[in-house]
Amino acid sequence: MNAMAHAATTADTGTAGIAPARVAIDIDNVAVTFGGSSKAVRAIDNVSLKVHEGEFISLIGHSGCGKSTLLRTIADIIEPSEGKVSIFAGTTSSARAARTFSMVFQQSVLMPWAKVIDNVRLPFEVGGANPKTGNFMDPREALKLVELEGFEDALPSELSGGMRQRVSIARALVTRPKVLLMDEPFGALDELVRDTLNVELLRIWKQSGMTIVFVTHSLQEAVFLSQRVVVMSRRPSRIGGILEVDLPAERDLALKDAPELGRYVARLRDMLGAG
Amino acid sequence: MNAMAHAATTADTGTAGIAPARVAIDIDNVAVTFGGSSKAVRAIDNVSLKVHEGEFISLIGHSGCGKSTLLRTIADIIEPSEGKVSIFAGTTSSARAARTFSMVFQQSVLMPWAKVIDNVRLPFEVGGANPKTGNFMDPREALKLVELEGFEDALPSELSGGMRQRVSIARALVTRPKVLLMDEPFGALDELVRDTLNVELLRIWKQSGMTIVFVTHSLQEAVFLSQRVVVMSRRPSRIGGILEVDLPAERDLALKDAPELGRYVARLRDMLGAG
Amino acid sequence: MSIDRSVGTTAAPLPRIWSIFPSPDAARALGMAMLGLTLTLIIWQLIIVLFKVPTYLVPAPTDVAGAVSRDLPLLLEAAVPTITEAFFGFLLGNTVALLVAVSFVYNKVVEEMFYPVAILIKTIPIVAIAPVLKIILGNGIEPKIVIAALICFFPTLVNSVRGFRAVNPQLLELMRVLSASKTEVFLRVRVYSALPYIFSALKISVTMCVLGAIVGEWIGANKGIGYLLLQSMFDFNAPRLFATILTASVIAITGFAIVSMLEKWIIRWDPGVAM
Amino acid sequence: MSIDRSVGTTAAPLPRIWSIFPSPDAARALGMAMLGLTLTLIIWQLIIVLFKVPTYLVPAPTDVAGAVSRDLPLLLEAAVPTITEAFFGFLLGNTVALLVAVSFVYNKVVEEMFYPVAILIKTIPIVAIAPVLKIILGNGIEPKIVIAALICFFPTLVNSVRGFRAVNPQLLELMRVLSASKTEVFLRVRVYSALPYIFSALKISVTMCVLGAIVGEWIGANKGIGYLLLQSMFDFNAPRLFATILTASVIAITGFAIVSMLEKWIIRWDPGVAM
Amino acid sequence: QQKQVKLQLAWLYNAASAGEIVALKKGYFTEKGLDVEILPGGPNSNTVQEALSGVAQIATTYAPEIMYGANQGLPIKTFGAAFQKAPLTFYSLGEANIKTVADWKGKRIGAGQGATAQVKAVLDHSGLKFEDITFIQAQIPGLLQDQVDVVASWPTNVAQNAPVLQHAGGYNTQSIWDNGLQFQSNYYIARTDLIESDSDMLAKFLEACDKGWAYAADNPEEAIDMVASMSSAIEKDKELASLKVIVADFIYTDETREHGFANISKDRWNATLQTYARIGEIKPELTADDVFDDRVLVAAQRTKR
Ligand SMILES: Nc1ncnc2c1ncn2[C@@H]1O[C@H](COP(=O)(O)OP(=O)(O)OP(=O)(O)O)[C@@H](O)[C@H]1O
Ligand SMILES: Nc1ncnc2c1ncn2[C@@H]1O[C@H](COP(=O)(O)OP(=O)(O)OP(=O)(O)O)[C@@H](O)[C@H]1O
Ligand SMILES: Cc1ncc(C[n+]2csc(CCO)c2C)c(N)n1
Ligand SMILES: [Mg+2]
Ligand SMILES: [Mg+2]
Repeated sequence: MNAMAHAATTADTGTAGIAPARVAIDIDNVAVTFGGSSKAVRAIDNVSLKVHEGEFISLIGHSGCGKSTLLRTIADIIEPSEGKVSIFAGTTSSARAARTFSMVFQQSVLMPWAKVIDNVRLPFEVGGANPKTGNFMDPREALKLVELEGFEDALPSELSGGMRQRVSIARALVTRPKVLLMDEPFGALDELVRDTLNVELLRIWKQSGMTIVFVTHSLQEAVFLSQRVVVMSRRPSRIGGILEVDLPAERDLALKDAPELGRYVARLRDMLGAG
Repeated sequence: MNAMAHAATTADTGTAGIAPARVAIDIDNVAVTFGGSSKAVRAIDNVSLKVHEGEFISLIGHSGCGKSTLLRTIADIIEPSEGKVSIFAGTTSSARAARTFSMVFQQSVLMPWAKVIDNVRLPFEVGGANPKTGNFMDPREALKLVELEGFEDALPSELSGGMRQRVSIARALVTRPKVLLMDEPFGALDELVRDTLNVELLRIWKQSGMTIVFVTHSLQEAVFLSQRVVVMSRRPSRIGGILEVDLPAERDLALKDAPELGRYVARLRDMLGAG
Repeated sequence: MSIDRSVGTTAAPLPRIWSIFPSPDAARALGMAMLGLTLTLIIWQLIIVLFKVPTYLVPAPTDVAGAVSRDLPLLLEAAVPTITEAFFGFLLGNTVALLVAVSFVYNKVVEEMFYPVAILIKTIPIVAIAPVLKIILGNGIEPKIVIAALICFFPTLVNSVRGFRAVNPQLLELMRVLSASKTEVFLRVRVYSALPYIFSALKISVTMCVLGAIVGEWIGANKGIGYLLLQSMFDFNAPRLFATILTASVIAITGFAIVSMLEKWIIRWDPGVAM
Repeated sequence: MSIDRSVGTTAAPLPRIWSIFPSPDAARALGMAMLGLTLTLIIWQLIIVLFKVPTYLVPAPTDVAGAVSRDLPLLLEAAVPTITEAFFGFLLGNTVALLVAVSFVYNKVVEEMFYPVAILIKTIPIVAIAPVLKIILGNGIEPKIVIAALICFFPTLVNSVRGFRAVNPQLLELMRVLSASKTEVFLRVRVYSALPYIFSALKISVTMCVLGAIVGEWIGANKGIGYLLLQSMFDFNAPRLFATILTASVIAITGFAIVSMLEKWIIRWDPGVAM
Repeated sequence: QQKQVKLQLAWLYNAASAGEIVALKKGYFTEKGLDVEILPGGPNSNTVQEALSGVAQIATTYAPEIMYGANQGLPIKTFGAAFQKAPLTFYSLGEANIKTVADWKGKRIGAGQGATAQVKAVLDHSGLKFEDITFIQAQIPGLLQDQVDVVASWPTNVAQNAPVLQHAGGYNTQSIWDNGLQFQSNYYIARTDLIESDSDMLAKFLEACDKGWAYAADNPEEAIDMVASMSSAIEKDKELASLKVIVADFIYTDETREHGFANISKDRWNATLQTYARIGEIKPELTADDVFDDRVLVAAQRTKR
């Protein structure tokens, strides 16, 4: 089966998997307009997309095209100006309350007054989450996962940019959410750490059956991780195309340099250029 | 000539060019220790490196290894705990005063209260720089360069993460400095914009004879842009190795996918893994 | 939730233009203030009636209303000199406070040496130095202005010293790289960082300077709110006394509202944000 | 340059431990304060001598020193009740102010309705309500505490309302995603964002509550600084009067120093920073 | 069974309340079956309101306060006056050569804002108008610093007046008493209903004060010691000097010799009220009966001295 054939410009193509999975996130004709200091900006327009349960989907698109805006709409931070988003057939705000999703922000958002470990522990301490009853991760384990053992007691201001971002990732993972929204989580990381975390993320994803929406600028990373890659067009952004990545479920780092991945990347580059 | 043969672990290898250029930045046995909230951290240790005038040099290394620290030491923001840094045989602080260098910070640092255009114009308005006498760039032109025309009057909070970073880049370019220090400038940008800016940066570099020290996480980018790539080892960071990139001076985007570049990247990956 | 302010709305608001006319916001605030005051008056009246509080002790709002309507010309006439004194005292006190704060921020030693002196001056009761003030400043408007200034000096000093220091350290690094002088750092960064603190202080001192003018009038005046207050007290004219206090409150509340409006107009970015 | 605080130094400072003993920093501050006060005294003495200011008007520092050494037991004895009143007034006033500020931040309508009422209360002169206070609270320490509280209530209210709102909007987004309740947002984010503002207010009110206690004693007392002040004024004992003022200043300066130390101890992160 | 009574003073504990303090310390109140607590006053205290509102049953205050209170219909009256004469006196330095109130014309007259009416009354008595002078709020330092030509002060406050009394060029005085304004001072006041219902208690109170003042007059040093025991900041020498003036010129006069301690003259009240009405300070219909109830004075056994 050739992946290229699956590329489509409509949103409602089925998933690559065989079993018809539930729809995890249903983005229905969403538009967002910002009232800026000088003029109103329509960031995204007319976006429809269904993300299925257990799917790993990536969003790519030009800087400023509205990827973060879309993610923040899903996360119930921004209310769409038009259309609506459902998560597991419910509203985004009930999903938020149920801790259905976690989010990694584009810029690491840490409490500057709290130690690293307390920043990671935050999701347990607010919003009614109780680490005793939930299927939660040990904060120290999460920090180990992002290679930050030994920095538990440091303040965020004592960390490098990449280290801060890794703290945010640990914080998002610690509740083992059903849906994970990640906005360029690995942008500030070196390739080695990034590779490790890529593999680790895939492992967690497969193990947990999580649904992941992943914003990245690395086409290679998008292809390596995802089952589908959504390409967003320039502002006002719509979905420019969707690329189904028909690579084996078991992916290891060797795949990153494999020619079949390269072909997908080339295709994506074309789609981006056209968008 | 095989580039691999040029890889060296000592810092004082000559430049790849034929004419013996002046030393632009002389890092002499520098160490930096931070006094943290819980314990002292030695970020970099015993780093010596000579960057020649007109050279394009990249720094790579694991997240938290001390790349930003080294750059901030060159920029006279951090005083080294040991050793010293000279710029064109003078002190870093006189170079700073003379506006010899510009810096792009890892996280876009913008004045939240000032419009985009005023943020870009800042270097003209402080530190005694006079755009009338200097060989300066028009701020609007700089914004065009980073594809932000039309956003002159927006406030930084109305921009996306990548757009903010591009504003920082425009601000660094606007004074046409002799030395440009860039800390992961393109980290938050999509590939297309990144490619454009890579080519643009190379053009400016060649045209101006600037010396550029460039921190990146993308090995491909490092090889594509640089004449030498410095690999830093884990904390306390030293120079783990230097890779000379012996690719033609004229580089276009096609080179990014070329196998010779791939070979350099693979070599770098090895050096990183060993560090 | 208070997050609402970061939520994009369907309709982009009209571009903000500077207008001296009250906005719908201001009208709403005025209405609410009226409601709050009315509620307070009702509770006050109830207490007076229920506990049979005699008029000579605390008059009922109805009594005060009677006094206001009877004595309106008297109250208005008394308001003029007090407003004048308070206004100039406000200008003088805050200007001096800001200048001293600037000198403190420029020079830590000056701060350490003279902050205690400022506290010393602050703790001198006005009555204790009234004879001195009279001898130096005479019996005109000057001593009242100086007393109003003395009283509102300290909050602005403390807040602006704090504010000038609450600067994003990354912006300071940027300014350092740009070799900005202390003054430039001050005008371009510290002032903006301090503005939320300064406006907070101005709100405090605008009410205090009215009280200062009143106290100033107590050491020697034959007109003004302070004079009327004392006279009403001598005469056991409690309704007029409270009508006078109410007049002072209206002056203070108006000042507060003006400062708040100025604040809204000047601080257009989110003071919690740092880029 | 003030950037110095972000500069890494050769020797890592000792780990910070909580100590009630003055640090070298505190010792230095004390020394500087002494220097500043001494300088002020010298200038004061010079003015007295040069302008031949009579003692009954303003005594020379030497006269005041004489009074201090003569009346030291008297001054110390008077300090005890005033410190007690000021202390409890400080606690009461600030607690109430913080609670009101919290209610304002929780509920914008409450703020719009009752901020003006707070200003109204602020503008009531103590003399006007002294009999009421005496009836309700008796002749003991209670009315003095309440007056001190009334006087220091307002700065804390204004500053903490501002502070609770000066929150990094990204942190609010994070808390929203975590479904944190208003209270959790409050305790985890707003409190910390407000701390610099609150401490600034406490510094203002710690000096004001001393003045408040003094004015409180003027409704009738036979001990305390306020009493001593009145008696010295009545006796035209200017040296003792100024010695008493000095005692009040020492109390205020000590309070200020304690609040400053607490601030240093509690705010260990950089309040200008936002991650 | 002791009766609890509170006395609110118009000012801090000092020589002006020496008699009351002696009565307390020597147990004269207790002898009369009264358990008295003496509350100090101050600039932020308003004793008329405090007596009215029950902070204290008895208070001391000055004539203008009482007249203004009566003018507002406040249910309060005087039942005795410790000071037979209001002490307010205008001081000028010898060089100014101001011998009479008539000489005030065109001069700068200093007093507290509360003494404006007294200045008016005195001017009125000498045929001058308020517009003939410049009124400035001032105290003794204002006189010494040439901010005013004449300043109001109390001769009982010896310490305050010392710089004038010691002035090389001498000084001149005009008291309000000698210039047409003969009210008394340090009146004992109480609610009208209390005077009507419990004049017996007030009479006992007055008798104890009488005894106290007599003892203070005979043993001024000891009296000042007692005052000082209640107020740490008293300067005994200054206070002793004041007490002597107070006792000699204000507590005991021809009036007390004839009628007894704390006597109040109804005629003087009427004259004063008329004066105040004439200068427009109060309603003209007020009479002595509105500010004074004589039943306590009548009931009390008072020393004639
Ligand atoms: N608060 C705001 N007010 C006004 N405009 C905004 C605001 N936030 C975002 N925008 C605009 O919306 C558009 C999309 O922004 P968004 O952050 O979603 O981009 P993005 O795709 O995430 O970009 P990047 O890859 O650079 O992060 C941008 O053009 C930006 O200018
Ligand atoms: N102010 C500080 N106080 C204490 N430690 C610090 C401070 N700044 C940096 N460090 C430490 O110094 C080390 C190097 O930091 P640096 O920011 O230079 O890393 P980097 O190589 O730029 O990493 P990244 O790629 O993640 O940006 C880190 O381990 C960090 O914890
Ligand atoms: C300068 C001056 N200060 C206060 C008073 C008010 N006062 C305080 S005590 C007292 C009685 C004298 O012991 C009086 C009248 C005044 N009259 N003159
Ligand atoms: Mg984004
Ligand atoms: Mg870095």
